[in-house]
Amino acid sequence: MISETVKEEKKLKFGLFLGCNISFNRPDVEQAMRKIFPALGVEIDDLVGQSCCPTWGTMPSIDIVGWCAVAARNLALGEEKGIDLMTACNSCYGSLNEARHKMLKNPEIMSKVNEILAKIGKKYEGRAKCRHVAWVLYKDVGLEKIKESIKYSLDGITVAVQPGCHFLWPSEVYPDKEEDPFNPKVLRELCKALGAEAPYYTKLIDCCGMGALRSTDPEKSFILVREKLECIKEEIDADLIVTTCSSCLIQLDDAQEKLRKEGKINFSIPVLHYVQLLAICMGFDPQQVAGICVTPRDEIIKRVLEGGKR
Amino acid sequence: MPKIGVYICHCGENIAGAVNIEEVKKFVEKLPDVVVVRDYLFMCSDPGQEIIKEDIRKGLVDRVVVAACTPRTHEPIFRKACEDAGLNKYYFEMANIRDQCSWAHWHEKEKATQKAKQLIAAAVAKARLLEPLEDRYVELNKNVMVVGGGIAGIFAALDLANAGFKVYLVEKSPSIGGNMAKLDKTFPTNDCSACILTPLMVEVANHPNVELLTYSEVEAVEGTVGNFRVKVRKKQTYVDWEKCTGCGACVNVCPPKARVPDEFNEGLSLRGAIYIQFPQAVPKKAVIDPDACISCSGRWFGEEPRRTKDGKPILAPCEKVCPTGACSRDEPRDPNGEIIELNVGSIIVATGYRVMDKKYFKEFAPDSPNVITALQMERLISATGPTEGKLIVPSDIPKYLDWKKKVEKGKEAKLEARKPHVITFVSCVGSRDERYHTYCSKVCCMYMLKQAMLLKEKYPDLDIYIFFIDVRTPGKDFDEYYMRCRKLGIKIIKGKVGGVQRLPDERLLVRGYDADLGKPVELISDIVVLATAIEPNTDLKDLARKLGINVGAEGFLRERHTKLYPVDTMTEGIFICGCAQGPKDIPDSVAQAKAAASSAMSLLAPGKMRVEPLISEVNPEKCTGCGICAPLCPYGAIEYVEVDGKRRAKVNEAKCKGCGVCAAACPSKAITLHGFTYEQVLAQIKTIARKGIIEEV
Amino acid sequence: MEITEGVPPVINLTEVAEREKEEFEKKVSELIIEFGAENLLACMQCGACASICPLARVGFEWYNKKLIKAILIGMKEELLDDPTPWACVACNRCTEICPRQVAPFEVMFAMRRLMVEEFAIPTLAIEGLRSLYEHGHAVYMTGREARKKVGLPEKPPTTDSDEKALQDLRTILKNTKLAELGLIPME
Amino acid sequence: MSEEWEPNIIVIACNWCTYQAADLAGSLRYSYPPTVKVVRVPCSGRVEPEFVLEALINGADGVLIGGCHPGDCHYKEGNYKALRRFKLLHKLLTELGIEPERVRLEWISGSEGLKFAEVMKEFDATIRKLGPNPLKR
Amino acid sequence: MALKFAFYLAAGCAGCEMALVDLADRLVDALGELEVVFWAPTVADIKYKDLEAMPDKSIDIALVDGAIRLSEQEHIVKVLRQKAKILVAFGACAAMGGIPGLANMHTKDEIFETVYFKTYSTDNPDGVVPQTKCVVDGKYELTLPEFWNEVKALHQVVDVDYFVGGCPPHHEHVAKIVEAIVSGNLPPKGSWITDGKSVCDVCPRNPANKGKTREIVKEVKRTIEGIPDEEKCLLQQGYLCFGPVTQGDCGASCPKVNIPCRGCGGPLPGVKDFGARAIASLASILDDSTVDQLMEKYPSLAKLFYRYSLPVATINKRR
Repeated sequence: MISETVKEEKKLKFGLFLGCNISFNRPDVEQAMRKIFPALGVEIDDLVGQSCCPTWGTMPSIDIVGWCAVAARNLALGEEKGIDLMTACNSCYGSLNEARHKMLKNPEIMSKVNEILAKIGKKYEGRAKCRHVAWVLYKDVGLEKIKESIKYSLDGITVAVQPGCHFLWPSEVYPDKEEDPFNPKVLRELCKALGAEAPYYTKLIDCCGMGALRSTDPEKSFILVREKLECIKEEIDADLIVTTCSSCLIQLDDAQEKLRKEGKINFSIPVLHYVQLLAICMGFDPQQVAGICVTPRDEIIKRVLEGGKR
Repeated sequence: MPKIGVYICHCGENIAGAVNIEEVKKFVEKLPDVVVVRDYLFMCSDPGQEIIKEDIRKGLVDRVVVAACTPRTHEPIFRKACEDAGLNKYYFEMANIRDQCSWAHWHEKEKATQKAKQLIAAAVAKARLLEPLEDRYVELNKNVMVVGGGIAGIFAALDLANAGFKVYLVEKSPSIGGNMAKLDKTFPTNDCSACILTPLMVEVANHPNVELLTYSEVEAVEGTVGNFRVKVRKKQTYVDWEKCTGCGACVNVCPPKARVPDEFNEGLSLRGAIYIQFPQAVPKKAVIDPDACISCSGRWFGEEPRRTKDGKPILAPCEKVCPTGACSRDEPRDPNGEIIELNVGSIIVATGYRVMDKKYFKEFAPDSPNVITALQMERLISATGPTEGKLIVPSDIPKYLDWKKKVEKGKEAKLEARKPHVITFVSCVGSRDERYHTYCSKVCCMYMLKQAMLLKEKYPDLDIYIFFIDVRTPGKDFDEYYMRCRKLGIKIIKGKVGGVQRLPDERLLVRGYDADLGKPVELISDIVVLATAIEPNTDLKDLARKLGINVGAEGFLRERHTKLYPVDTMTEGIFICGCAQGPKDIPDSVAQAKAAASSAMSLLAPGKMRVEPLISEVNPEKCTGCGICAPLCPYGAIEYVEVDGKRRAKVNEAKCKGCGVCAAACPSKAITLHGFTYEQVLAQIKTIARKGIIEEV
Repeated sequence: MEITEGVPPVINLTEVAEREKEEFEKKVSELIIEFGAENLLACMQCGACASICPLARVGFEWYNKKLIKAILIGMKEELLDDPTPWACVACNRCTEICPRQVAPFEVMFAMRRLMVEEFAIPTLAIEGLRSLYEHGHAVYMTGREARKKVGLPEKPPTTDSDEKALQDLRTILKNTKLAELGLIPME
Repeated sequence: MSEEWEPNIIVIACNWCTYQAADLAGSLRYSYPPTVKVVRVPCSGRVEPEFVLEALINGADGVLIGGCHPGDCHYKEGNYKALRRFKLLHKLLTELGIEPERVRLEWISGSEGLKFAEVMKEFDATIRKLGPNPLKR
Repeated sequence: MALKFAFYLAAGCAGCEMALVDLADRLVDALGELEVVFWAPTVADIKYKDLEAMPDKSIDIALVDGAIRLSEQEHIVKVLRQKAKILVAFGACAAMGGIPGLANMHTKDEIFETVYFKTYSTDNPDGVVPQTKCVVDGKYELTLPEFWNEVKALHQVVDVDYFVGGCPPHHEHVAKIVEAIVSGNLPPKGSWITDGKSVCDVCPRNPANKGKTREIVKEVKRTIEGIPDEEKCLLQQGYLCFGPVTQGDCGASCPKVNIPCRGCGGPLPGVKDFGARAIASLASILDDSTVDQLMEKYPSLAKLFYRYSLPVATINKRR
């Protein structure tokens, strides 16, 4: 009992790391986070002045120290306040944690980075890390609290989960690890907590094809997303795809529409970021927390709001 | 004044290729007390040794320094040469200018030459202080303990027993047989494993010179070569083996609740808490696994039985059904079993291997029942396996077992288990892998081919894929075996599998790579067989520690010398063979077992043995009886004797092994470790510290 | 895509080796190791990485395993025009499963870094860098309808709304190799 | 010897492990600096503090004692004795102003040829950084 | 004819002289055989110049106690060496440097800093430190001996014939020495005058003397901790007693009164470096954690293990 009280008293607080996609492409995800976390007792800090993580095609492709320096500035924003960062984008999660791992593993990189940071009066000691929203919800908030907080449940709804690559690999660099990085459970558990069926499907861990592949060769990128979608359709005929990555969200949402127009697929499965789905279940305004999409979501949202009232 | 001869070996090009011999000679000639310096192509060869002997015989030299390879292998050879020529063999010292000089500094020839000079100078400095010593002899006990009752242990025991030596064969399982007993057939001849192994098991068990100690483990080992004192724990069997006839009646009545995965079937089926390891077990006796037993009668050993209303005792099903009373629970049993003590002259370690569990390999969907290890596959196709050799997908084994139960009860039932159509083998799972074991497990290529061949010959319609990184088939008749597989239509793919994903119907999506096509490939398979690495048994390290032998970086027992002493260990009198030494196949294990047995024989046959006198000695004049040394000795070799009314330390020569801990600690420097005296080691150190300048004595 | 252009049907290993010795200051493999693929030489070409590589799956030429092999035999020129490294999704599944802990992903990215030195860098990447420098965001949009639509302030609390932070970021970037290479204008 | 200062490093090695490792390093052709010279003793427990002091005072720039990993001593526990003596000796030397890096104790088993070479490379580099032993007479 | 006898106190505390005087009537007996030609200022007030004027080798035997720290001491022992046939390093300081030798852990500057500035009792507003020369009243030049940078044992300055350990030498041992001198029954030149056995050899607490085996020591105690069992070996109880490594000419007088031996008797014959031997022996019978405990409880191992012998140690001063 005593330990529980102590746990209660320790207020959860994270720096909300937005990244580019969520800031500009999918601000409804940002809005969803701004709604759900305070309601779940998690304080969020804006980390004013944060920048791009940096994403893979930028500094990581130029130079490791440069990559780490940009990442370290972002991480330092949290470290200064004694909090960890939290992101809803797998790319940011990957880039920040890989950079941190490199700095911790190699003191030479760390010291070069700090030489650069010193020029703007900052330093990074490796303490602050970047957490993933899915892990914060799963581990820090907890499934019980999520279950208690929802107004609508997903009874009878089958979701296909898409945790995304940077949620899993390389497991070495991440602060939280799936017990089996080839059979991830966290997102499935999170969806089940909302009352949904979240079955395994064969290509659950396959890449959606987003990222550099998409910008380099969209056609090839669509091969992957199509394989994935078809597997979802055939094996579990999901009502909804749920992801915890902003890149996967954009790819699955956008590409589906394109594939349908080209006649390559003949179905449509709405796609939501998990924080959006949770926000809807918690009763927040769908227009605000899930208002931006290409593949229509209205129907599934309606089904949730009408069918799943608790 | 000592007359030192220095003999420098070229070792062909091995030394001369990096060390400038002429330059070294000029340097060495000037060293104090050096009277002769010679060099030769191979100093250890017969003519090379003759050079040394000649100088000794002529009286030119009375101390010998050989600068060559490592004293660990060659010191005995040169000592012998000195002795043969009439010089006390402890007037010999070696400078290691090959292993620790030319080889390591091959590309820095000038510096290697300088270093060689210093090493030789150090050896000369020590040589000036050498003292003549006399060898000792110890009596040897002619009994041998063989640890491990697999194919290697069985052969070692048989060879020794046939030669008239008494052998204690210690095996931790209830039966001997080891891993080979689990195999279906054996490559490259496809002999039935049981057919060739079982007769040997019986032979060794019945041999008058062999005492079989199964379900037993080595607890502690003391003593040295010729006189090891071993404590063996006979584990508690909970069944009276004197009375047990191995009829198996008890096994059948053990309740379903007390069932646990069957080790013999690699977890593919269940066994009861009371079990006989396998049908061909030797000895064929039942044991009770106390962790699995649920005491279904409500009574543990030595407890009063509960009684029915009419006062009849309630007995456990096993004790009730036992025709001989072997399973009786009337008497209490000590869970620690019994400790017995053995006196042996030599020990052979043949503890074998285990295969890695599939659970480590997350990328290969280990959760799926249809992903199995190769040893599980062996059980699946074996006639003594969980399905009596009937090939079905492992996920349907429970269905098979249900069906079998019904049929046994005389019910009519149809077996609805799925037969596989596609089987995929994955090589190098956990072998050649930095995350697990960097070594090659050696037998996987061949046993995958074997299993594929057995399957394909029996079920020609099966599609079999074997993913190899590369096919390794060195060995007699092995590559021919491989070609037979190809001709049978088994699909060999060069490239590793990177992922296995479960399909909803318990089939598996296999993602591999075909190096020949230069493309990723994928297929749907009913069974995926992982050739998981062979690794040392978990308790091998413990055992090695008890025995005082070395374990290599990869965890297998380390041989004294890879090439020259492959079954010897650094501890005299202890030999190793089989997979405890490293992964190997049956022919190699047997060959090594016979080598180990013959090594033990040639050691023990003379009945006594020469021991180097490189041990400690106390100078009673200098000893002040402080008593510091006695508790330090790991062998309890330091005793006290009365000298002029005072207690003085004395080393028991039979017990001392020459570590020198006492000499290093003695406050009055009364203890000398012969061969490594304070003055000798110090002379070496000073000489090197002064870059080759020897201090005048 | 003309991805195989520049790669002859027969690869003349003698020529490749001679060119590596004569024309380049350092071996390609040495450069790749310097650029972050520390365990490059441990590769035994088992192909596990390629079996699950999204790029290999959709038909790129120089996916992880082959790129490593090419580097190990000393090819360089032939690879510079190839888009494969720039298509890598950095999924890191290869890193997770590599039995030799080569981290093929690191090789891919080290190759990008090598290509950048040779200015073999795609326009899109340059654009991303320019945008990172100018706005602090690799993906940046001026239109803010989406944010307004979902009820958020027009500007996120990032460098976008914090001039000091943007200047800080620029200072950092000016002190990295990005500035040394002069890939984008930095005032 | 060349004009430039080269470290002079003495390794006092246990016959059953570090000495073997040095042999193994050679036979596997792992190179390490030729400044390293090994003196063989039966056990690290044979090493007397005087050996280290005399090595230093006579001109060695670095001294390394090599023994079996804890628990693996061929003579059961000689390496523990070595460790105990070393701890005190090392602190004593530090008090007397000897750089602590000059004197080292390492556990290198007979199978760790690579480790032997790596440790020696690293030790040589350390000694080079420290410069010549100031005690040299 | 009486033996011509000299006694000189260098850097020492005069305890060794007390030890000689402690012989009491036995000394009186011996004095009949001795003619004290130099023992300033205690017994024979003879000036240095008188000593310098003596013919070479005119003194039969000269004892020196105390270490060599000042130019004056160096000068006198050199003179003594010249005048004496036999020169004896008498007591731990002369033989090994002794307690004053611990100053080798500090530089001259550090010592002056402490002595003339830092101690609480020092009042030195003008910052005066000793000068080797100064002129008083404009005309009197006064001199002080020079303070050397390091302390040396006698044999590090002049050739020494015999060594005697102890701080001070035990009077019984002194008696034997005096007898030996008087009778001329001396060991070979260069040796220690000693029985050559350890303190343990004569210590009633030594378990080996009681037919028992020593045990590994599992705890280290400083002398201020607890009260030792009067019967049991002090080392066995955790009190770091150097009895095993120290010459026991004292008859184990310290252990007999519950004080652990600290090594004033000097190393056993054949041992060059007392501290190294002490480490070799003592560390061997401690267990792992005890070694750490020792290092925690004793802030300076050098001062512990070389309490009486730092100047003659292999590494004999802090660098």
